[in-house]
Amino acid sequence: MRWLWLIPALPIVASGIIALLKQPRRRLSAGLAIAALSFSLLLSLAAFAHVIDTRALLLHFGFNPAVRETVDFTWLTFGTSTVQLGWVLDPLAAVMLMMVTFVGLLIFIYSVGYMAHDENYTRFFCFLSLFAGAMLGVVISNSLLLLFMCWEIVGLTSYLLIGFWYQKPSAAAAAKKAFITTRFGDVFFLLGIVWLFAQTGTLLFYNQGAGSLEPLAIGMLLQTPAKLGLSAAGAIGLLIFAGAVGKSGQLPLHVWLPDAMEGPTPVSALIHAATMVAAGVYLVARVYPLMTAGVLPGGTTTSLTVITWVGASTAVFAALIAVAQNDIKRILAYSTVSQLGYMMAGLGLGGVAVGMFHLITHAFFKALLFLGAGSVIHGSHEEQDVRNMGGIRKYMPVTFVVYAVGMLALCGVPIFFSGFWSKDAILESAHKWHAGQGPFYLLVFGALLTAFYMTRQVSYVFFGDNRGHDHPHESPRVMTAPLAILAFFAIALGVVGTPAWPWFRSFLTDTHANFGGLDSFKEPGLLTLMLLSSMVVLFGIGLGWMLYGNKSPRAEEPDALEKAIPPVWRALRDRLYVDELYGATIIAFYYWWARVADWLDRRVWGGIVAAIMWLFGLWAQLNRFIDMNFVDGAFDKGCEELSGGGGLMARVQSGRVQNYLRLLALGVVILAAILIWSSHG
Amino acid sequence: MTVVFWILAAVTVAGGLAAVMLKNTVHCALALTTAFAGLALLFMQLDAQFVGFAQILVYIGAVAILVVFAILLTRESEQPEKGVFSRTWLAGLAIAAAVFAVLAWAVLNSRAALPDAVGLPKPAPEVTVAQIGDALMGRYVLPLEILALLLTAAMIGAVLVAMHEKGGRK
Amino acid sequence: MTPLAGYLLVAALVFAIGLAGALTRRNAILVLIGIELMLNAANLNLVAFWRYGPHPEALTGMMFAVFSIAVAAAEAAVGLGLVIAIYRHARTADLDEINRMKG
Amino acid sequence: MANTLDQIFVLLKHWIMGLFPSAVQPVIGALLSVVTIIVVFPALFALTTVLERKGLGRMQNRIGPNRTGPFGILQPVADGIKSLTKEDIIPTSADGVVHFIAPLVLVVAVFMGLAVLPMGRNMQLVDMDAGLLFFFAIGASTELSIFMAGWSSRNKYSLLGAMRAVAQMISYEVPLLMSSVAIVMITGSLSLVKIVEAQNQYTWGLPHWYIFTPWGFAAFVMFCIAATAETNRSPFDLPEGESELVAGYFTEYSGFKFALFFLGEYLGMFSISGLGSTLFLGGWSAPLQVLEFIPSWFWFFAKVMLSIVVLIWMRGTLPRLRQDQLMNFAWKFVLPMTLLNLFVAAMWRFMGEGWLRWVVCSAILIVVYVGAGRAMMLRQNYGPRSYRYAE
Repeated sequence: MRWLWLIPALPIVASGIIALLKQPRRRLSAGLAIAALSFSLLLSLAAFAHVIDTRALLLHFGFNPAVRETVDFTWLTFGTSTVQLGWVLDPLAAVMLMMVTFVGLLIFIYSVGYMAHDENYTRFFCFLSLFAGAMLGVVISNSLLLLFMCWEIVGLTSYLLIGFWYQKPSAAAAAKKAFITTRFGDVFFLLGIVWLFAQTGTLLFYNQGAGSLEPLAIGMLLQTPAKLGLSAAGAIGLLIFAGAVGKSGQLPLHVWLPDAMEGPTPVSALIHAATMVAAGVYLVARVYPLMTAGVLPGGTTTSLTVITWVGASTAVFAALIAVAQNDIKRILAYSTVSQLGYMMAGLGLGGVAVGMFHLITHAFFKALLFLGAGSVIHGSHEEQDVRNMGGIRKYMPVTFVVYAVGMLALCGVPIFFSGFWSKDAILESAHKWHAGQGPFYLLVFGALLTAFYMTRQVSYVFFGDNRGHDHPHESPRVMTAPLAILAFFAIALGVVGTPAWPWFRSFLTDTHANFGGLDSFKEPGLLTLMLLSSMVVLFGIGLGWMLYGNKSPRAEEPDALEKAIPPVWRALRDRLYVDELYGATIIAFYYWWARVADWLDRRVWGGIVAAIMWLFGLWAQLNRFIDMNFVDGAFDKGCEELSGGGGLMARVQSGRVQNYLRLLALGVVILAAILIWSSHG
Repeated sequence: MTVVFWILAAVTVAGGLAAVMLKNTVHCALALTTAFAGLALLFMQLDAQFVGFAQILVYIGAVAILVVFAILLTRESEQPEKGVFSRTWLAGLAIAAAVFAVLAWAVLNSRAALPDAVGLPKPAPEVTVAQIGDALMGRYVLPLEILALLLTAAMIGAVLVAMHEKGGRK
Repeated sequence: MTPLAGYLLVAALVFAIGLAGALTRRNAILVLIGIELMLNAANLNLVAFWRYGPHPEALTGMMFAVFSIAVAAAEAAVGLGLVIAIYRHARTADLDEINRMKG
Repeated sequence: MANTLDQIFVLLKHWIMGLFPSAVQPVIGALLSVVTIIVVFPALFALTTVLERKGLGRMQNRIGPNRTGPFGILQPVADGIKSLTKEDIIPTSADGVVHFIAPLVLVVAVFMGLAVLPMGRNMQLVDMDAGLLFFFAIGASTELSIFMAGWSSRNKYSLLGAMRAVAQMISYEVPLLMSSVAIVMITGSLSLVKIVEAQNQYTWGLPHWYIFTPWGFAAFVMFCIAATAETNRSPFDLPEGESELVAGYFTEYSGFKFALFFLGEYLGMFSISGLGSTLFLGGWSAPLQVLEFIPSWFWFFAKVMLSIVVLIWMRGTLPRLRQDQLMNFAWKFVLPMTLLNLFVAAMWRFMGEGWLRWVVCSAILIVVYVGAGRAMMLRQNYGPRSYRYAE
């Protein structure tokens, strides 16, 4: 696939052109961005089809249907070692390409409507398509370095877009927070990259056996031990995972993601729900061989265990917090965090297929939810607090329907919704996990919470009677159409991942998909598991409905749950004090520093004061007066000295050309003399 | 060493000296043209007709004119009240002398000064303009093109630099 | 003394004179004049070496001289343009007073 | 017979040289040619002054000089005597040295320019390999003398005139060079002798002069314009526009120096028109094959005088340009046209024989000329001036 690079290149070029456009050229810029991305979509379709039919061909001849085509080129050479970049096309990449381009395109179209009133329209689309290009770059890159570059561009665009309304201080702060927090993870990521390069001498993933993810290199990495009883493979895996943690907001670096909701809603949908945060998951999936290095059949490795626990705990943690939020987008943000936790856990427990499947389905229904939320906000005049909404069902029927679909998918309502199948796969693999049942219970609890808070939100927003100030209105067609499409996929996507026909799994794991039919449900424990999860979900929904359904509490009166268990509620509402914790540490540091300064003040200057008092024996007024003069005088003297020194230095730079020329000539003379003497001597 | 050479050398050096020493700037420019002319003749003395003519055409025909234009445009033709030499003229002179000393010493100690060296007068190479043209269009075509580019750039740059600011700032 | 040495000496002298001019004159234009002289001295060297060098038929030195003459023309144009611009800006071409770039 | 007549001067020179020992012969030869030039052209100059004054007189409905000698033929002699005997005034504030040198430099330069012109078969002082280049190099150095004259006489009119003259000469030197480069491209030589020989051949009795080719004709027109400007002749005579600055750069000159300037100017006319006829009108070659029996030097001088007459005629006819018009015309019209002409000449060179190249080249030139001319008319409103009369 020589032309694969076009897929990311097109949007990037488009953004370049848009960057040059004038502000009033709104239609043109939007058109450019959308056109570029739709071309990319077509190309991705082509790539996808290509992968599929090569698989079919290989299967037909009974080979192992592993499709992987790479195109590599040397980027730079220093000494004997070269750094190669390149792109790869394999099922993983193909699926991801499809998802990113498709969801991205829908969201582009959506934002045409959503941003219609913003005067920085062109800038928005410039950033947006730059982001899309970088993200696609991450997806197709076959070299850890290239991936890292695109990864950073993605981070940058995320920063730019979160701070898109930089005139809002909160937005600016959120942007900074996001950037710095993710950077924190990226440091470890970079360390991992460097280490990997040092060990294997290549950053390519796949390169006819010479790549860093291929058995040869992996074996070599396994041999080399690192600290804490880890092999180099494991350590590098963990470092890279740290980058993923930063990017996809896992515990403990999740703090930036909820704040990122300051950005425009399409951005939240595209970047902080569907694609970018998924990049972390994708990264882990991409370097999965590193993670599983040296795993025994049925066993697990340190890295996988870590990933699993981090993922599971994040899932529950975030879900807990989401229960007690009142900002519609914040709820979704926390649910995103928890779903990302699910994906990570899925990766850790059941392998690439499980995690990626949830990633894909989640991308669709979460984008759907966000856009729905956006449409709600848009329709109810920029109102974001769920307690001031309610009864929107009547005003925005379309939005309500699609939102409901999304919500049910997220909760994982059985059979009909894609979320069910993907989450069920995760639960199943968690159940099968040999290294303990802890994650399983966590995840089940998480599912319960998910169902609960989604119900709470929906009933707050759509049921009851309207508590808003003025009547909401349905959003324009250009916004609802993408919603409808997304809704369709939120339902339909489940088909490719049912245990009955695990096409997706086999597609990613390079095995043949055989249509098991209903007998495949007879697998021991599977049915009971599905039953259990459905029970849990229904229980969660029921609970939520019981507490919030069709009631319309006033904004000021305490939440239903708050009445029940106030302390827990407060803790949850304050996001379990994570931010406070982080803040506290830093503030403590500041206090300490202040105390040091204070000490200096007392001892040093105070001592001088005392000395003067003792010397002149004047009374306090005069004393303080002298002291001031004395201190200030000291300061002034010091400043004078400093500036004097600077002036001394600066005198060399007399702006007289002739000085310079003179020095030049002098240098020439000396050089020539030296040359001659050396030649004579 | 022919007499002609010495005469020309004298003319050139005298012109140069005058060019840097005279009080009146315009006189300096005119003396400079003398030096140029002397150099051109020296070139011809070295059987480099073409270079000599080019020298005359470019330096006397263009550069000298440019210089006098610049002088008149900057109204520097009347000498300033506080000497024409800069505050640090002595150091400058010393350095220049040092440079000359080094160069002369180098020349006199190099093989060029020894009678058996390459410096032996040999039959003048017969260089026709056609040959020069061939060389320019053949071996040296790339430098030629680059030069053309450079000259264009220089022209534009000079025009832009010397142009009056539009809209009369300050 | 061989002819070549003679030419080289003359060139050196002219060069030194030019340098002296460039170093000692107040007036920017005269500094430029000095620089022009230095360039010409270099040309003289080139041609002299071409003439008395081992391979006169290979025109190298001559070509070099021609090119350097052309470049010098460009240099003069730009330099004088700059001088005029400076003059327009600082109302003087006296280099002792133009030290706006002092550090 | 015709041959001897043709070569008579050469034979004469050789005969005289024969009288001397062979050691000094080259010196004598050079001396002879120089003396000839120094004698002939001033004589021609004298003739021309009369011609011009009488011709202009006729054009302005008055009888020119007609007192001294028959039809005032001896007028120049009188003028000469007058200027020789007149007092030579140097303004007190003038810069003596420069003021003195300026006319000498001018005259010397112009005379040197004449040295490379082939004035007949084997009749040139030096046949330089780079003759054309030499000519232009020398021509360039006349500008300096003019500047010297204007600046040294400490008179604002002189200075203005000099600056105008220099600016104008520089501006028009470029088209002048460019238009002759076309010839060089075709001939493949900078030597004027070779150029003339290249033109000295006939088909069906008609000569191969370069003016009879599209690019040649265009180049000739450009050359004439540029040459007129180069010699500060009307309509480009702003530098000495009597109505604006008294007499331009030689306002402060009087007596013999003034005469020298006058001489220099006319010699400049001669050399330029000589160059023109050498480059385009086949130098000393006869206009028709049948006329070849007439000696070559006659043809040369005939052509020169013809172009002088044309110059005079133009002076009598055309009004003076304005400075900005002058400059715009040089840089925005003539120069581009010459560059285009170079391109066309190259095309001509590479298209090979046949009628096609005639069509193509002329087409390009005519189209561009008309287009560009119209464009300039519209933008710079050249062309017929509109006069407003006092009612």
